[in-house]
Amino acid sequence: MHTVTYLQAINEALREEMDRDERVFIMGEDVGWNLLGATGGLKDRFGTERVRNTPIAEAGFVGAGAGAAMVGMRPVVDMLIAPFVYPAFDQIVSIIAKSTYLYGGQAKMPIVLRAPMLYGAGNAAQHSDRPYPTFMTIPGLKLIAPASPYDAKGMLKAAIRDDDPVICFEDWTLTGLRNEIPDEDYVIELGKAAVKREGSDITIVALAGAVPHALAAGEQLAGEGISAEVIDLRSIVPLDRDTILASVEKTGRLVVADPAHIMGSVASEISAIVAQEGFWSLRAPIIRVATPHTHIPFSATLERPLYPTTEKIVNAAKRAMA
Amino acid sequence: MHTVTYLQAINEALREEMDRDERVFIMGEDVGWNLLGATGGLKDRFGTERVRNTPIAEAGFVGAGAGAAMVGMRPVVDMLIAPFVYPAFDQIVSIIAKSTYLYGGQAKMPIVLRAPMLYGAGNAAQHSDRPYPTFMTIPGLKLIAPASPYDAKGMLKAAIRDDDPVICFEDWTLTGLRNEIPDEDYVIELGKAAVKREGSDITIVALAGAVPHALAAGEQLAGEGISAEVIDLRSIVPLDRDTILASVEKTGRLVVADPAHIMGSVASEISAIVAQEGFWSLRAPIIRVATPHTHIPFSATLERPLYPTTEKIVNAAKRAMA
Amino acid sequence: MAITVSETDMLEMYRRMTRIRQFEETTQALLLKGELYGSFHTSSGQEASIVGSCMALRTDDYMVGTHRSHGHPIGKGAKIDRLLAELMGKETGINQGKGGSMHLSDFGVGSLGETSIVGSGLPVATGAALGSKMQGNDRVTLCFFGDGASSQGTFHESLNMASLWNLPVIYVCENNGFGELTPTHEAVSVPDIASRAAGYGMPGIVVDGQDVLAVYEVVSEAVRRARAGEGPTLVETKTFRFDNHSIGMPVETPGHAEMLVHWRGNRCPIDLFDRALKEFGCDEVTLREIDAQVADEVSAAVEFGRTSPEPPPEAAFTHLYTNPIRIDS
Amino acid sequence: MAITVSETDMLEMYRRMTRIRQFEETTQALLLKGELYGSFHTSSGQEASIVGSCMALRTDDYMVGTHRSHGHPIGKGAKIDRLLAELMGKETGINQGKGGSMHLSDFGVGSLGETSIVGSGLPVATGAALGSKMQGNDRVTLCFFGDGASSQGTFHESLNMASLWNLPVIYVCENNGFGELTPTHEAVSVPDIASRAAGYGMPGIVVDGQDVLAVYEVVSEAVRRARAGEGPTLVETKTFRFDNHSIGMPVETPGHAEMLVHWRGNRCPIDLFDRALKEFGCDEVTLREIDAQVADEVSAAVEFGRTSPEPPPEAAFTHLYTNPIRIDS
Ligand SMILES: Cc1ncc(C[n+]2csc(CCOP(=O)(O)OP(=O)(O)O)c2C)c(N)n1
Ligand SMILES: Cc1ncc(C[n+]2csc(CCOP(=O)(O)OP(=O)(O)O)c2C)c(N)n1
Ligand SMILES: [Mg+2]
Ligand SMILES: [Mg+2]
Repeated sequence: MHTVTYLQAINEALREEMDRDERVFIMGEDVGWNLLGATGGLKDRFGTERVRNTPIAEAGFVGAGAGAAMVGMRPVVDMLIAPFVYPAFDQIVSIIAKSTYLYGGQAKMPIVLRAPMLYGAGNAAQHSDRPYPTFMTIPGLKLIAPASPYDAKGMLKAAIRDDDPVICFEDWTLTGLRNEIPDEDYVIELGKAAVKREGSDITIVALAGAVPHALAAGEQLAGEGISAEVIDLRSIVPLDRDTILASVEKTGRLVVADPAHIMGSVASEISAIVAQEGFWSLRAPIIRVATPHTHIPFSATLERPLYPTTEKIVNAAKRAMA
Repeated sequence: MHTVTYLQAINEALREEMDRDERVFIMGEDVGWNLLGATGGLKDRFGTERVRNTPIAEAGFVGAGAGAAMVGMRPVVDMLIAPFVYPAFDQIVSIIAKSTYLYGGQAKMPIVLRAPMLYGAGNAAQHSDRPYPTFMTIPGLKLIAPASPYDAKGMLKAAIRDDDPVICFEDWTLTGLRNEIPDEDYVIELGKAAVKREGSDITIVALAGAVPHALAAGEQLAGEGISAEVIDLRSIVPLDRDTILASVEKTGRLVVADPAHIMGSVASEISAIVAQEGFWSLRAPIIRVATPHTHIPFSATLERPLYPTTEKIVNAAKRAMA
Repeated sequence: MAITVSETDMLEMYRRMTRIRQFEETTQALLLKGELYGSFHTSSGQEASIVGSCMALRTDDYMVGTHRSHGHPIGKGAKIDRLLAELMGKETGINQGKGGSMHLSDFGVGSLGETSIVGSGLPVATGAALGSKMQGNDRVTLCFFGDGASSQGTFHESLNMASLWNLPVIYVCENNGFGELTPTHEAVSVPDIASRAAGYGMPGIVVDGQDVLAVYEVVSEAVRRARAGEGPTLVETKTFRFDNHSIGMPVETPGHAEMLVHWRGNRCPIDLFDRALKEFGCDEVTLREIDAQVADEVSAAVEFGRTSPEPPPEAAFTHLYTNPIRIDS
Repeated sequence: MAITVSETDMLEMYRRMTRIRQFEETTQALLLKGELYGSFHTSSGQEASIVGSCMALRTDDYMVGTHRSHGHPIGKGAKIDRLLAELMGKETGINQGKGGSMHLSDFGVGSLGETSIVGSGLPVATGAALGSKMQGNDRVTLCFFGDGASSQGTFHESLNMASLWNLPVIYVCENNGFGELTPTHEAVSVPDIASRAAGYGMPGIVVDGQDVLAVYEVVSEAVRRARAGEGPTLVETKTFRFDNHSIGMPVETPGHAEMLVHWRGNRCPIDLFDRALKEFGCDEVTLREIDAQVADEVSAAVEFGRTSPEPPPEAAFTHLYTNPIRIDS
């Protein structure tokens, strides 16, 4: 075992997969320079062909990733910051998500897009999106959002080995986290949520940066005599409805914490699934703790209160228990 | 009163608003040629400056619409077919949705994007999207989906007069519909759902092309002794939660019919709202009748069964009543 | 001609051009009768541009195309039975009925799929070329796109990257004078799209798109360069579509009918090549025999499509992923 | 110089350049002390390019900019107090604290906002020019963008439309040699971005971006053309940023430090203009007085920002729409 940060975990995943499989390569703006801290050392180890700096042309290089994947490469495309996927949106939706289907299985699309989410940092509306709900509406993509160094490494490795397109939403509010992780190769199957804390009174499903808050809330609730089961969703598509439904069957109550805007959120989708499939277990309203349907302002005074916090999750849980 | 089709209603809205306000203009690919049937006669009436054919450059001309709106014009940008919004996605999300906020109210963004949805017509995965749920995740946009000629005209006119960006999702499975509409000018306030049929046993909320099916289902259920209240959502953002919650409070049961893919659908959002705000009224699971999370295939044999139908809505309602 | 073409190759060119034309005429008739459906863009009139380009490639070279998707895979050597079955939405279709008229393909002959979002194929082709380069093989990729598509940002991004990275890719702009109903000069701000190549530091060549040998020569040189590691080329073939933008579309392309008289009468690529072949000494009988063989092929393909089964309902859910996930409705 | 510039205008140029430099040096210091936050890209070194361009405009002309957002509005004539308050996220900020460092603006002086998605401003500027043209006024729009941004598809789409429609727009590419850490020649496949103008049928001009009068002359001619209905121009200013890509970024731009010695030592736009002004007969005292006045302005702006209130929490929800809707959390 050794201890790594979230970014080191990503770096290890990239390095190990590039060592293992020479078809794996990285491209994106300034990936060779380790601008954001996850690609350090890779250019020196693998060279500028496999750690390829691109022009600022997201549609072009994301689409080029798709073409390379179609002919047998396994690109990992670094989007630098999640909202920079938007200029490439058509390539992601029309080409990457649809080609396998459109050509009746002739095209494989083993491509990973890394989409670091930098919110809460005073970068304002154009730079602070957490756009996984936007992509949840697009069939053909797999979406993951690891919330710990351990998961970041294991899930990114699994994504790189998957034959389908995966967008890895990395939550950079978590870059301070450190985990012990195995020294040996490991992968985490996509599509499996993790029960992080067992409980019997209420289920809290959280994802991405909301997970530490949910865990803290579980802790705090325990102190007040409420036994919360905390589930880290980890994977958005496929969505592990079985784990969630089983938990709600046990607890009868559900809070979902999601750092994205509430409208069309993953929290809403989970609510809808449980309101349809788990209705008879429910003993209280399903409460979503998400970011309100407004843009992210620059001012820290304005920005800070918008996201899910431990306190908001605790309050929601108490309301559900009332 | 006079009778119009869905497309004629759109055409009248455009013509009247262009007559009324010379800042209103249309642009898009081949708008001058009336390619899809909604812009007939406009070029002759208003000339090629105000009915402007563009190159095939969606990001460019959608963004140009944004710039024109910023300096006081009121562009109506014709996307031809809804999925062609994807190449313009960044301009829509980063510029159109965010500028008013980003510049603290200095920028107004009175732009309308018309996004005709041509599904069920053998056009396969790249041409058949109904992408309103994708945009529901983006604050700063208003989204409408008129389901009748009357609404199409009144809502499009309201959208053109609104100072905010509105995407008008026109459902071209409805082009066969005809309505009597007033001869005088009228607008329909955005954000108001319409109760199309009153009932007491179950609420059916439907939108876009699912509305006629929901109405037929209401009819059929009545024959079987079930009194269904049918609500046409009409407007997605703002979303008329009050009308929905009031209805569910009365009926205690909810089915939501939505032609979009189920994951992250408007149906899911409505389910989540009701599971949170209307939970104590609910006497049965909320059932979503939507398109499964798969792409739209070319083959009619494969495509036809995917969308919501009267039969599926009836069955869902019966399940909720059981 | 600076290069020589064998008689066998010339006859193969003629055969593929004829195959495209007959395929289009037959399927168009089936569409108008209601036996086919969907948005239907034919390649009639553009056969020389297609076949001249494709014949310059090896079978294991890659090709990416457009919504006007029928001609390209045929030009690249695809068998037409599964293409025709695809137009019918049958299980035996090349895409198992999922792609239809705007998305023919045949990965078996390097046809990596036609994509109907205008301009979306250019980055894909660029990436396929990048893949080949990284794999160290000598395959090249050829990308077809229209004059209309040249206005998309993907054109710019792709050509810049291809030039920077010296990729083995040939961009073939089929300039048929219209993007849907809009004439090219109302959508493109310069007379020749090929002239934009200079802005990327790559050769840009205009060629008569009705002359299959001229196209073949120009594209062959571009392929040679690409394979030799000398980088990308932009080729613009000046051509014309013989049908309306799409078959069954209610609005006619303004001005098209008048222009068609000239193009069909004097600039039909098959007529022109027929005449050229005879000048090279090819006899009438050989050509008419090819016509007849192709006619048989097309009839057999129609029959194949007609007798093929519809896909089973579950097929709507397969191939969404290569490694499937559970899909709930 | 083919055009003559009045002494008043020259001193105004000097004042704005100095204002930008002092604004940047002061705010950068505040950032490093932790009084400011956010991604922070300074305009130091690029003052001549900015001010030479902006001074060629009228106040009622429009301007669109980039993530490197501080210099442009100042160049266009914005007062700096509300800009500085914006960097502090205060209620009195020009964007009421919602935009911050990458999004300065001042609609009052035609600064239609700086946008931090690279390349996203080009279509907006194109549309503003279209709007002016349709309104029949004689305003022009100037769009700043970087060498990095020139690789975005929006560049291509915008220039093609502007040329086709003969729009009154000037595209000013500030080529500072780097896009983030990547040198321009690794991202742009030709030596001069301005050479790409030919592919759109518009003039493309390279100018020394450190020489404010040279920039002013070139942009003035472009403005004259635009205003006269003669269409768009692409201008490339060769310039250099004196700071790292963004302040506080942990990775230094490779090679930048070495180049900076030369650029700061010999090619500082303010030093160069200071010298030129003296050659034109301007006296030292006048210039130092301007320096001092600007220093006072900047201090006052800092004070203004510091004493301004934080925005109230509800402000997070205002300006999402101009016609508000109910927002539920
Ligand atoms: C992104 C996008 N915008 C618009 C369309 C609609 N459309 C289909 S074909 C076409 C014209 C394409 O013109 P060109 O590239 O010249 O090809 P051609 O049809 O002439 O072969 C358009 C606008 C589309 N399919 N995709
Ligand atoms: C679409 C998009 N991609 C990437 C980025 C990250 N980014 C911010 S500035 C920058 C470099 C821009 O280079 P250039 O246009 O030359 O402007 P400069 O910073 O040199 O002034 C990049 C890549 C972004 N903001 N937007
Ligand atoms: Mg064309
Ligand atoms: Mg730069």
